[in-house]
Amino acid sequence: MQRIGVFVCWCGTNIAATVDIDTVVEAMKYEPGVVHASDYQYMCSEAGQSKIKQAIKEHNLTGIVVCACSPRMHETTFRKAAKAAGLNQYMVEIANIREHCAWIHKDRKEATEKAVVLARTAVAKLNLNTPLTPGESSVVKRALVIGGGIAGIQSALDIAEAGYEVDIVEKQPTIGGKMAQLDKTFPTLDCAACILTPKMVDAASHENINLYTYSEVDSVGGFVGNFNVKIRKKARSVKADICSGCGICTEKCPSRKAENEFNLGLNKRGAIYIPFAQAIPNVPVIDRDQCIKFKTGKCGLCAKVCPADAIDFSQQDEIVEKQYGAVVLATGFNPIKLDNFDEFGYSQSKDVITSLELERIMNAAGPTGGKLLRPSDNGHPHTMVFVQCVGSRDTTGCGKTYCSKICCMYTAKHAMLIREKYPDVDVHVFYIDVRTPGKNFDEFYRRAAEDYGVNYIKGMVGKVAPTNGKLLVQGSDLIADRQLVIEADMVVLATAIEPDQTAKSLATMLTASIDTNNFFTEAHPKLRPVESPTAGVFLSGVCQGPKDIPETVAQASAAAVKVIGLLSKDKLMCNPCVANSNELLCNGCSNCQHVCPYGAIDYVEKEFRAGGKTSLRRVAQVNEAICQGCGACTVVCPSGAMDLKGFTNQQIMAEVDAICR
Amino acid sequence: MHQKTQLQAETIRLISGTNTRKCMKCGKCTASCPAFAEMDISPHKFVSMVEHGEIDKLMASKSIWKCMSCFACVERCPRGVEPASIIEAVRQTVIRKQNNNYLRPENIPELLDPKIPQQALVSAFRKYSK
Amino acid sequence: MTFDYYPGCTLKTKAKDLDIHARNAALALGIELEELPEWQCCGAVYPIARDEIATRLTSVRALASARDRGRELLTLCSACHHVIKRVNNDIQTDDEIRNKVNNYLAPDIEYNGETKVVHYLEMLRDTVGFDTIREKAVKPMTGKRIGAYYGCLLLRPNNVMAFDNPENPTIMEDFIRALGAEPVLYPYRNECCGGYVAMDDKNLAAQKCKNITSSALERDVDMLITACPLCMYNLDINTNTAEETKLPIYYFTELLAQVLDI
Amino acid sequence: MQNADREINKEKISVAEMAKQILEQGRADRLMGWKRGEFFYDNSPAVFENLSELDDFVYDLFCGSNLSKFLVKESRKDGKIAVLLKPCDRYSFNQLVKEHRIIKDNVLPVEIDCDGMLDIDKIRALGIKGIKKITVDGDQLQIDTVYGPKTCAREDVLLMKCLTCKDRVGGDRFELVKEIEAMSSVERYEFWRSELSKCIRCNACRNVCPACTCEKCVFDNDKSGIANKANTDSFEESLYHMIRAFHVAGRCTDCGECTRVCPQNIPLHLINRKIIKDLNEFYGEYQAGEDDFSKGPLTRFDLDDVEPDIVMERGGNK
Repeated sequence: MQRIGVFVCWCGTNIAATVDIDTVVEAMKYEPGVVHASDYQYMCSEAGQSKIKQAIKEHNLTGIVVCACSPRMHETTFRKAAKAAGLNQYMVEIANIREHCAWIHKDRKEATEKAVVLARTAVAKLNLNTPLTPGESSVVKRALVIGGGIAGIQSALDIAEAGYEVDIVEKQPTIGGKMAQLDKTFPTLDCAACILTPKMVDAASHENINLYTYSEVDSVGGFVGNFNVKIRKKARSVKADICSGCGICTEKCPSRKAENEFNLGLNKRGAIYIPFAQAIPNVPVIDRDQCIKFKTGKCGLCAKVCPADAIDFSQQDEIVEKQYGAVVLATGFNPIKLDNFDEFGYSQSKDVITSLELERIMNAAGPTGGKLLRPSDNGHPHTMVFVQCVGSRDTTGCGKTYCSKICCMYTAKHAMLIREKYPDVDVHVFYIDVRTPGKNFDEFYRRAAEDYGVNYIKGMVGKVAPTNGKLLVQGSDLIADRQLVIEADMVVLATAIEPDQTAKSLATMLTASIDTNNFFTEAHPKLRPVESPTAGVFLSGVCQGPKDIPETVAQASAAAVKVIGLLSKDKLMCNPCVANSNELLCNGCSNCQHVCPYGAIDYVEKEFRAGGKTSLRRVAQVNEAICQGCGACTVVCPSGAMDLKGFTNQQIMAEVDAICR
Repeated sequence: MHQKTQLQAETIRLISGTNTRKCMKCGKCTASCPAFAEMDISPHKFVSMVEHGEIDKLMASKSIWKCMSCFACVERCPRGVEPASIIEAVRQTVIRKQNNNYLRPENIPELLDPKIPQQALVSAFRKYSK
Repeated sequence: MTFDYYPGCTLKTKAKDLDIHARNAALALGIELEELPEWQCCGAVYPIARDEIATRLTSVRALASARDRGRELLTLCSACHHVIKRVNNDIQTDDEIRNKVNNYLAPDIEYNGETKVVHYLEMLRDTVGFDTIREKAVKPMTGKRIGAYYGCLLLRPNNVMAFDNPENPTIMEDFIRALGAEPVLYPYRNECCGGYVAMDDKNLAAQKCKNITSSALERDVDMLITACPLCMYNLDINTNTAEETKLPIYYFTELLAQVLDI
Repeated sequence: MQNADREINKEKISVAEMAKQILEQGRADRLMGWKRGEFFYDNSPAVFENLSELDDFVYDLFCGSNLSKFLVKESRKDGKIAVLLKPCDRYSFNQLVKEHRIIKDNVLPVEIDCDGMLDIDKIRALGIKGIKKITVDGDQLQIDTVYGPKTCAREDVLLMKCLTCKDRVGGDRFELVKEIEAMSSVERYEFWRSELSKCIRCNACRNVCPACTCEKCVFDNDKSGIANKANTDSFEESLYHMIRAFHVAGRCTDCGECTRVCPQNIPLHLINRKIIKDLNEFYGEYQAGEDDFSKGPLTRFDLDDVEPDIVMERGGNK
């Protein structure tokens, strides 16, 4: 028989205002197995924990129930306290009477009744608890970073600096990501390349960092500390180890039809190309869909001109299989497609562009050499209109429901830079709200309006009509309560951003969860913002939610710290709540093996003696280091042989019984 | 808010079937409206005035007779608020009162030109009369 | 293939051209249009107010009748298409409207939105195929620059009408190509002509139409096509009085019949 | 059938002759078939170890019972056992092989023909008493009784499971399920209550069910409080058969044994068929026991599997 102690927390007024604590304590005294029940204002405080420890010793308790907040908050706290008092830490149960009860009920009587039910449910379960001992597993001292933008680079650099090996997998031919495409960065207006390329070089030259560019993750197996990853190195058709990066091939390539994706299709590139001047590695890649050699078998000019003989048309994709202790997701974002927003005329006029396209136009290495030119006729624009929130904050299903967060600031940057460089250009910004939280952000925006004379109009654009070589922008000015038409030369759309589409397949491979917008979900929105709910998988940058460069870098370093913390351990404590097969009941049907998402179940032939006879039977065995305790096997087992330690069928039935009593 | 105006606003919400609270005050409706020049109350204000219970002012507005039900505001609203449905609801509230028709049969002869399609007549009666 | 055909009020009188050429062209393209017996006027404007039941009933009668005959319901006039398609959507998605409508009409078999509503242009695209028109064109309009005028009712609201991209539609342009002519894009092709406001405020409608025609003329069009008698009235008769802006407006079916040489 | 390593009666000799040859030629050490019971209509499963035992062997119109389940034990004994499998029995056999319950290497499956087995209760229900002998005459049965010769249509007295035989083009096996789905929830509850309240908890359905082969059955747990009828009130009516149906869900081959053996004539197979019908609708057509290797719908996870909220939409008339 257990000797159970129940501890009811007030949580100040959080619980006590809605739940009658005395009633709960009193009710618990008569529950089977309970020998002690008491309450305290803040059970999680030092004093509260001491009360628990004291009671464990005084009453010789074998287990405790704490009626308090969600176990996500303080389960660990109370387990540690119990452990310090000599109890097995799995002899602790939490009854969540705050989130599940006090916070969602208004009626005191109703809430109190429910709190009693929750408490006695925990007691009923605890009566069947047994001490559990977690197993151990090893840690591979290497991390994988998926995505080679600023987020991935920063995470990799920090991990590498701590002395651990890191591999970066980047699907593009070069690292650098979106930041490499930007012109200047807010709020200080440094040149993006000037601050990014040193980091790219650092990453490439770091002895602990290994780059897999033009590569993708094919599959992921294993678990925290022991991920097994297959990386597909796509065929570049250029031998990277021989190529000197001279670039002759890219100059001589006769195919010039491919849209230059680095410049967002604003100009063309060859079939063999290096995305941009500072690309790392500085090795070209052949776009096989565009290459004349691959399409017709003729040409091969690049191979002829290559002084190093590095062109290899026969190169195949290569699969590399490696082990990692931790994975950092840094898959980044893309602007959304604008098909659903043709009222802005994006598909009807070349002079309607996205903000990222404007970055390329403003960039000295861009298609116009940094000169602000209208794409339609390379003329100088006199009036420019910026439209904010294009596809953001849209609940109709055409766009994204969330705020893309970076647009207010980069639009202020664009407006300011244009007014600075070309004072003759009138700049109008249509905004719904200007959102500038961040150090020196609002000052930056106000500078655009006050010092640079950018015309901010509270309102939205309803239609952009290309007419007579101009763009008639029909919008509203809500402060003046009027409709206005601006004759513009260029319209720039602050297009919503969305997670890169690789996020979805990676989420499946890693069993990391994504939200309805395909952003990776963090383990806790406030307290564990850089961890995914899957152990050993960490989040860095916009793949977790919209954020600007400073935030991205901060999160990247935070993720790196988490990885370093993990890799610095020699052994990992496994979750002891794993599946366990009762071999006497097991039929050997293999159903559990079929459903196990982790491949944690094997079958063995075993001898059993019963009634003086020996028989050979096929039974399931669980590899406790691999089992994640999901419980799928327990549900599918037809004979009830499979059970989950800490959550046995018996315990769950006891909980149900306690609720129904 | 006064009980009567509250009830009026609720009626408008019911008839229009739209939730004015979803409006984030971006003004894309007013930016899109082709009849704006003729309106005394702009489409975005219809939404906020229903929120504030100013239904009497809306009912006296000239805008309700100028809206062409072209659904540009409905199509372009990023929050699914449907200003055109609100304008329709106000218009209905007006003409459903006895003797409150905006267009009367006796006005027709002077408005008629020989080429006008009866589609226009039927539409106008549906929109302006009960 | 045979469709139940819903002509609507104006097609029997002022817009006979829209109707007669549509019937002839369909016949030539192997499509049978059987006029829905005892159809009634759709009401010309969609009753936006959710509590309006009576004004939805005529559409439901047409829809239920087509359902009983096991046919798809084909419309031609933009207004009829808009009204009938949206009422059908109400029946499909709004329990209250569906229940009330069925209570009022008490049909033998409850109408639950089973009928598919097809616009003549959708029929040309999906059933006949624009390629077939191109093949059967006897007098293609080679060299003609034609602007499509969509108006509002075919396109909006897109979540119900699902006709085409509401801000950048292509179906009429594809149709114009099938006629052998060159489609001309102009930004105001989906802006309102003024619609029924023409009854109350002719100037407002005229102003709206002027925006449309001048936008089209700026792109150097030879003519505009439309699918709506009210758009035709506003664009052609109400606006196009001054000789210098005289821009020919045709029903799209007129040109179709002409190209097929009927 | 997917498996090649099977005996097939190519020469069309009688089943009894086949059985004899198998033992004579030593192709198996034992043979599982049917032996004559006390009455001509109660043939029962039996293992024959030598030729002399085969004198009691029978294969006629009353060999409805499914032999597959016995192999769970028999295949674990020394030596090889031959088993006679009617077309319908093969599904259970495959399913048990798939679940590693039958040790395949120790069994020689022998496929035999079947034209449908008879239900003695149905014959009696027609008012035919004192039956001495039954012979088949095309679609008709000639029945020799103590009251003189009688006839009846063969189709009218077939076992329930033979009416929708998987190997013949038959009627829609979900016809009755659909009727029950169409009932209101009150009617449906009443229907099942009246049927299931007849249960005397003899456990025959469980004992005969080829999907019920657990090492230890949950209903044999006397700590559960549900081990026998005396302890419970409405348990049989509401839960016993449901729990059993859930236990065999996705593995039930619809062999119909449960209904055949039920002494109270409860149409138990309908519960299983409802589950089979749902599984087919949610996960695509699947026949348990069609082969001995494929993963069933409930032991497989696909990203496009139905969401749990589908439960709200099914279940027929609310």
